Amino acid sequence: MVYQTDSPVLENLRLGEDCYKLILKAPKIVDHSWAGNFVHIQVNPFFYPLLRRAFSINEVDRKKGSLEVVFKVIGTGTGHLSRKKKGDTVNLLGPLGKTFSYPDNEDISIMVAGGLGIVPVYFLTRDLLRKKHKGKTYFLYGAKEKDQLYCLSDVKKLPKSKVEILYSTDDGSYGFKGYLDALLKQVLEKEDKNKVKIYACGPEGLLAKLSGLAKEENLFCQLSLEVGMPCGMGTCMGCVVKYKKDYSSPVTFKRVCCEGPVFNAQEVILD
Amino acid sequence: MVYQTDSPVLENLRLGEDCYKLILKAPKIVDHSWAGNFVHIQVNPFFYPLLRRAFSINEVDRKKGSLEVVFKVIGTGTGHLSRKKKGDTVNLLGPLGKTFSYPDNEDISIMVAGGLGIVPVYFLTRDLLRKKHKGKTYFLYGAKEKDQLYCLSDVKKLPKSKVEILYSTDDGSYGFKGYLDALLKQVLEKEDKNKVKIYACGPEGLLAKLSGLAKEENLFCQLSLEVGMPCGMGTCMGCVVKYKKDYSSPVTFKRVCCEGPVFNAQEVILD
Amino acid sequence: MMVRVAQNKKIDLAIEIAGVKFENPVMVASGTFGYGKEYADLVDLNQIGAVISKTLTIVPRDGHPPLRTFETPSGMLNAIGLHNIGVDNFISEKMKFLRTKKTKVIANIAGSTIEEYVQVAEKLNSAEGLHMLEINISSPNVKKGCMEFGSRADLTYECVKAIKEVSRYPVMPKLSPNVTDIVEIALACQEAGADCISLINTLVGMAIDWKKKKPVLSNITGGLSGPAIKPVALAMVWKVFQKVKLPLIGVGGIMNTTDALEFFMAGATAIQVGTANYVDPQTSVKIVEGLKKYCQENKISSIKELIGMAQPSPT
Amino acid sequence: MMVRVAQNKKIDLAIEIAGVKFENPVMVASGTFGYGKEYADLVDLNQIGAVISKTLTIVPRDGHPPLRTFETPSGMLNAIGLHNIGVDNFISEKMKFLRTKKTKVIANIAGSTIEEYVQVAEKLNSAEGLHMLEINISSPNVKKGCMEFGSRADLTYECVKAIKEVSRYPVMPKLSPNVTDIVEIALACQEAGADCISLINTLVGMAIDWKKKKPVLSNITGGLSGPAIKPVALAMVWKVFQKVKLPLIGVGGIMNTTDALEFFMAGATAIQVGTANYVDPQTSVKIVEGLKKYCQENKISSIKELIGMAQPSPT
Ligand SMILES: Cc1cc2nc3c(=O)[nH]c(=O)nc-3n(C[C@H](O)[C@H](O)[C@H](O)COP(=O)(O)OP(=O)(O)OC[C@H]3O[C@@H](n4cnc5c(N)ncnc54)[C@H](O)[C@@H]3O)c2cc1C
Ligand SMILES: Cc1cc2nc3c(=O)[nH]c(=O)nc-3n(C[C@H](O)[C@H](O)[C@H](O)COP(=O)(O)OP(=O)(O)OC[C@H]3O[C@@H](n4cnc5c(N)ncnc54)[C@H](O)[C@@H]3O)c2cc1C
Ligand SMILES: Cc1cc2nc3c(=O)[nH]c(=O)nc-3n(C[C@H](O)[C@H](O)[C@H](O)COP(=O)(O)O)c2cc1C
Ligand SMILES: Cc1cc2nc3c(=O)[nH]c(=O)nc-3n(C[C@H](O)[C@H](O)[C@H](O)COP(=O)(O)O)c2cc1C
Ligand code: FES
Ligand code: FES
Repeated sequence: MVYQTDSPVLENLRLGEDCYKLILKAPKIVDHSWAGNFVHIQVNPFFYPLLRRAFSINEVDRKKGSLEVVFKVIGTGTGHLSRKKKGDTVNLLGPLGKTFSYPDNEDISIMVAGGLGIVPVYFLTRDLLRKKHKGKTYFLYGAKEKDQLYCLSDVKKLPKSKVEILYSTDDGSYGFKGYLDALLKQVLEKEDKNKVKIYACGPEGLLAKLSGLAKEENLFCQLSLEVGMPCGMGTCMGCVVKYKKDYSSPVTFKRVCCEGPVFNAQEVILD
Repeated sequence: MVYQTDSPVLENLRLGEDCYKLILKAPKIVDHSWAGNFVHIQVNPFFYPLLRRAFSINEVDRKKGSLEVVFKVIGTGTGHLSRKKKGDTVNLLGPLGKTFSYPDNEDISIMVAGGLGIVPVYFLTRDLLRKKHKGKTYFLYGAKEKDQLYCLSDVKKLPKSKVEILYSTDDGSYGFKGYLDALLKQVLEKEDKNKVKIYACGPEGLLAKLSGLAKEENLFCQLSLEVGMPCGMGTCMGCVVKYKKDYSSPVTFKRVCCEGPVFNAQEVILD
Repeated sequence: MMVRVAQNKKIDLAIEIAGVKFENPVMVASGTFGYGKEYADLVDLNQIGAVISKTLTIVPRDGHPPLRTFETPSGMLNAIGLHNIGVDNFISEKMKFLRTKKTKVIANIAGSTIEEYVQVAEKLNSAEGLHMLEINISSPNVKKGCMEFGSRADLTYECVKAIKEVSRYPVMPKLSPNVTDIVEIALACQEAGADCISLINTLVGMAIDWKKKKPVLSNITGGLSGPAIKPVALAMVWKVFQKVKLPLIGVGGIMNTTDALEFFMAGATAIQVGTANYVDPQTSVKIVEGLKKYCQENKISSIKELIGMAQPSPT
Repeated sequence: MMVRVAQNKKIDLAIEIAGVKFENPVMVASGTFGYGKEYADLVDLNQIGAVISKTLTIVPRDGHPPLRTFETPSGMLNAIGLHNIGVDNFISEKMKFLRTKKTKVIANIAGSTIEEYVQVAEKLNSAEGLHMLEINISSPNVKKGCMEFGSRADLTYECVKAIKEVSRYPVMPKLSPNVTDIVEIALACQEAGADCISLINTLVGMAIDWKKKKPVLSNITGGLSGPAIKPVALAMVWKVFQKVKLPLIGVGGIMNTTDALEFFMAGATAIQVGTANYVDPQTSVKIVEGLKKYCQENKISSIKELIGMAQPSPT
């Protein structure tokens, strides 16, 4: 079930330069939201920008009926959102999209969060904790530099006893120096690849690399993709990604908004 | 000389429901502004709405280098303006347009201010006071109802010894009950029509009536007109009004932005 | 947030076009509402005059590679390339749901050749619960067919006539704005026996990614829709109304009730909501509600009174 | 707030078109910059590649009654009706000022008949300091001439050829987007001996005042300009570039440097800034500055390298 609601802004917190966490009241949407789902936000009722903007859900408070989105200001739409204040309302469509396949207790989960790609995998991690998930869980969080680990304080609050947290920065200003996929490879070397379930979101380059890695090593790996989404509801056919079920299948196109945004890394072609 | 400036907002005061007074710092523009001039404001640097919005100057503080515009929220542009805060800047073009012909000391000036049409004639009145103008001055201020006499507190501050102030409301909730032109006629009956100089601004209907009256009675009457102004600089030819110098001249078109906005009531055709 | 339309006995929004009785004159445009069911959670289809399907072709099509869409000032570009499930799947999978709703159902069809158009139309003769065909001779995003036909009066005539000969349904050709003289094309439709005409499809446009130094869309050009094109659509409805007798269905940039009113006053008998569905899926239902309110407040008993109201009275 | 362009020896923004050397490829479009002097307080004309006059006719014209303009989402409609001072007054009153500036001067001309176009062109032969003629065969707002000619290849050819025969200046026909095949019209210009081509003029559009139940503009329809039409303009430059050898001057919705870059990459040799002048009179100078910066940062020594950069490389 998809809902459309005028959602009051409960808080709009600044997390760093041009990065915000918006907390919205949307009880019906929250009731049906799981990790990987996103909401489609009309940022300006006056049609400028015209189209909605998609944001993965970062976290929900099921009691309060609120959800969080975390975003970076990159253009008109996110610019508008950054100026929303407590008491404003925004129109939401959600929950949209397919969720991650949650791991079983036997699985070793590795969250790979590149930049603001942290959002859906953070939700997954928090949800696993709520469900008292038993399986081993890694949380790999990387960015260009320390200042861009916008959600650091949230990540630090994850219980170390349950989640092994590793950081990377391209410039080494925090944690491992280098790219996230290199850090991931280090972890993979320690673990049984057949038990591993990787959940990832982040910049295009990272996801393309992970897709390649998953194909080479036949890994279970799910990626949450981002593309421009005019409708978010599967009707415009505008948000497709190249898809190839397996070696012998033809290339087709899948709609990221409703057949994704979560895809098996082995099945998508990111170029 | 016309200037283009990024002008800081000094204050944005709410004068009533959906009516605001915006005080802007623009020393160069202020230095060259006289009653009837207007500024052309870019309300949104992101081109939405696309075009500038014109506002007559309500008052200037030549020492501070600031000017006031008073406006009512009627659409996207004024909506944006109403949300400007101290410290924001807006881009201005000004001063634009032709000013009123200021009266001589022998003249009897009658200001006719319909609704927010008060703006340019208030500036004229204030300017005459600053210039220690000696001529008799009436100030007729009318609106639909008392609540819409948005600038009442400013008008009340005009020195009663120098300016005879009369109010009208359509519903009689303040001052004379009826239309402003009826009130004007009462004043005209008391005065020597040959000495009278009428300065008016207000809704279309009022100005059309005054134009008719001026033609019938051969009155000196100047009107400040409002029409959509894409450029404000005389280049687009988009803001014209029908114009007929006198009985024997052909109808032509004059640009309100640069050949006006102040016109002799006898020379324009308002239909 | 399902908008409910206030019941009001006195106001008649119903219109009849070519024998089809629409509850109201608000349709959702092809390609912007999927096959109807996608929006069923959010929008009460019983309250919409008609649902128009995504363009259907004789076999399913995969469309163009990504990127397919791009936002522009007050508009968007799309080059989907008629990605669709094909006419057979539409009949077998989608009609069942649509039949359960009060909304009228219009199938939008296209082909690479006139024969293909005819084949799709023939197949749809067996689709129970269908009410009309919209003929896409106007999509700018495919190499063969569509706009190729709709840009020339002779091909338009041939295509429409061929479909009329086989179809049991009334036929509504959908016109392209990318022509020198849209009236000429509309007249060709009229001569070929079309029952009504919808206009406009998208304007050809493109965007370049200046960072990557290449076109944004994989197909290079796409179709421009949204509020940006409303003035163009309105002018075309206005002009066609002056010369063509068929009922016109206006489409292009309609976002709200006042936009719709402009189209009725220009001469439209009905309107279609396109891109606005993406922005607010409730748009069509809100317009139905808004039209009722407008008629009520202005003492208009039938929406038909509005049609062409802004046109000069015939002399 | 006069924007000054940073001096940079290495970056060459100069372009030559038909023997005319423009300091830079940024022009201000006809009808959006008056006769140049109006903006002299605000804009340093020495920094603009060329000033294009409002369309000039053989005798002064008064244009259409109000209302003449209307704002639309990300655009505006205008139906000025070629209100202008006439070619004689232009030569006697306006050229004197323009001659004092480094900017090149282009006179935009029109007529109701081809003879009138020719007469205006002949008169301008005596205008000292002029550099080029832009031929308005594209304004949609007059009953006779302009778009009437520019909508048909044969009339375009005739009109351009007739002007070429009499004018001492290079000739730049300005094309209308309201045609089925703009390439055909551009080819007709090329055959007729045009020196370069500017595109596009405005799209035909209209708006209705739903409260008054009549068209907003006195002329009913008008021309749509501004960011709303940029995708359409860009697609037309792209297409014409693929088939026509003449230098193209791109115009339509250009608001800033990145918009301009898109046009160069699509194939434009120069660009014109239109509606944006109303929004920010500095737009053209800011774009000159922005192009310099872009070239500097991307190690591009001449703006010419950008022309058609997004086009597929010839095979
Ligand atoms: C499923 C999904 C989940 C997302 N989750 C997040 C999130 O949690 N946090 C976050 O900061 N961002 C997220 N994004 C990206 C976010 O939607 C874009 O940053 C946003 O649309 C930019 O809008 P803008 O108007 O500020 O930028 P502009 O650049 O002005 O946008 C222009 C256009 O490009 C499209 N666009 C631009 N960048 C992207 C992008 N990366 N992905 C999709 N569309 C894009 C927009 O839809 C818009 O139409 C997500 C996108 C998707 C599809
Ligand atoms: C010389 C001059 C002086 C003015 N002085 C004042 C003033 O002191 N206080 C004040 O409140 N308003 C004044 N106006 C009117 C003011 O410009 C409009 O209210 C404003 O443009 C509305 O913009 P909007 O976006 O809120 O409304 P919208 O309705 O969204 O505007 C749509 C379009 O219509 C045009 N428009 C609408 N109404 C008017 C109007 N009455 N006059 C001109 N253009 C209009 C706008 O330019 C715009 O392009 C003046 C206008 C002119 C020409
Ligand atoms: C993403 C998208 C897909 C479309 N697909 C089709 C289609 O398959 N067939 C068709 O006839 N029109 C199609 N259209 C055109 C619309 O039906 C409509 O004519 C056009 O968008 C103008 O209306 P609007 O401005 O309200 O969107 C599509 C439009 C969009 C935006
Ligand atoms: C108010 C106005 C007046 C115009 N007058 C003319 C004109 O006289 N001659 C002409 O060739 N083009 C005229 N144009 C068209 C512009 O030169 C330009 O081609 C068009 O507006 C598209 O560019 P833009 O979107 O940058 O404005 C006019 C445009 C506007 C907005
Ligand atoms: S965003 Fe429209 S189909 Fe996915
Ligand atoms: S507003 Fe452009 S000429 Fe007056």
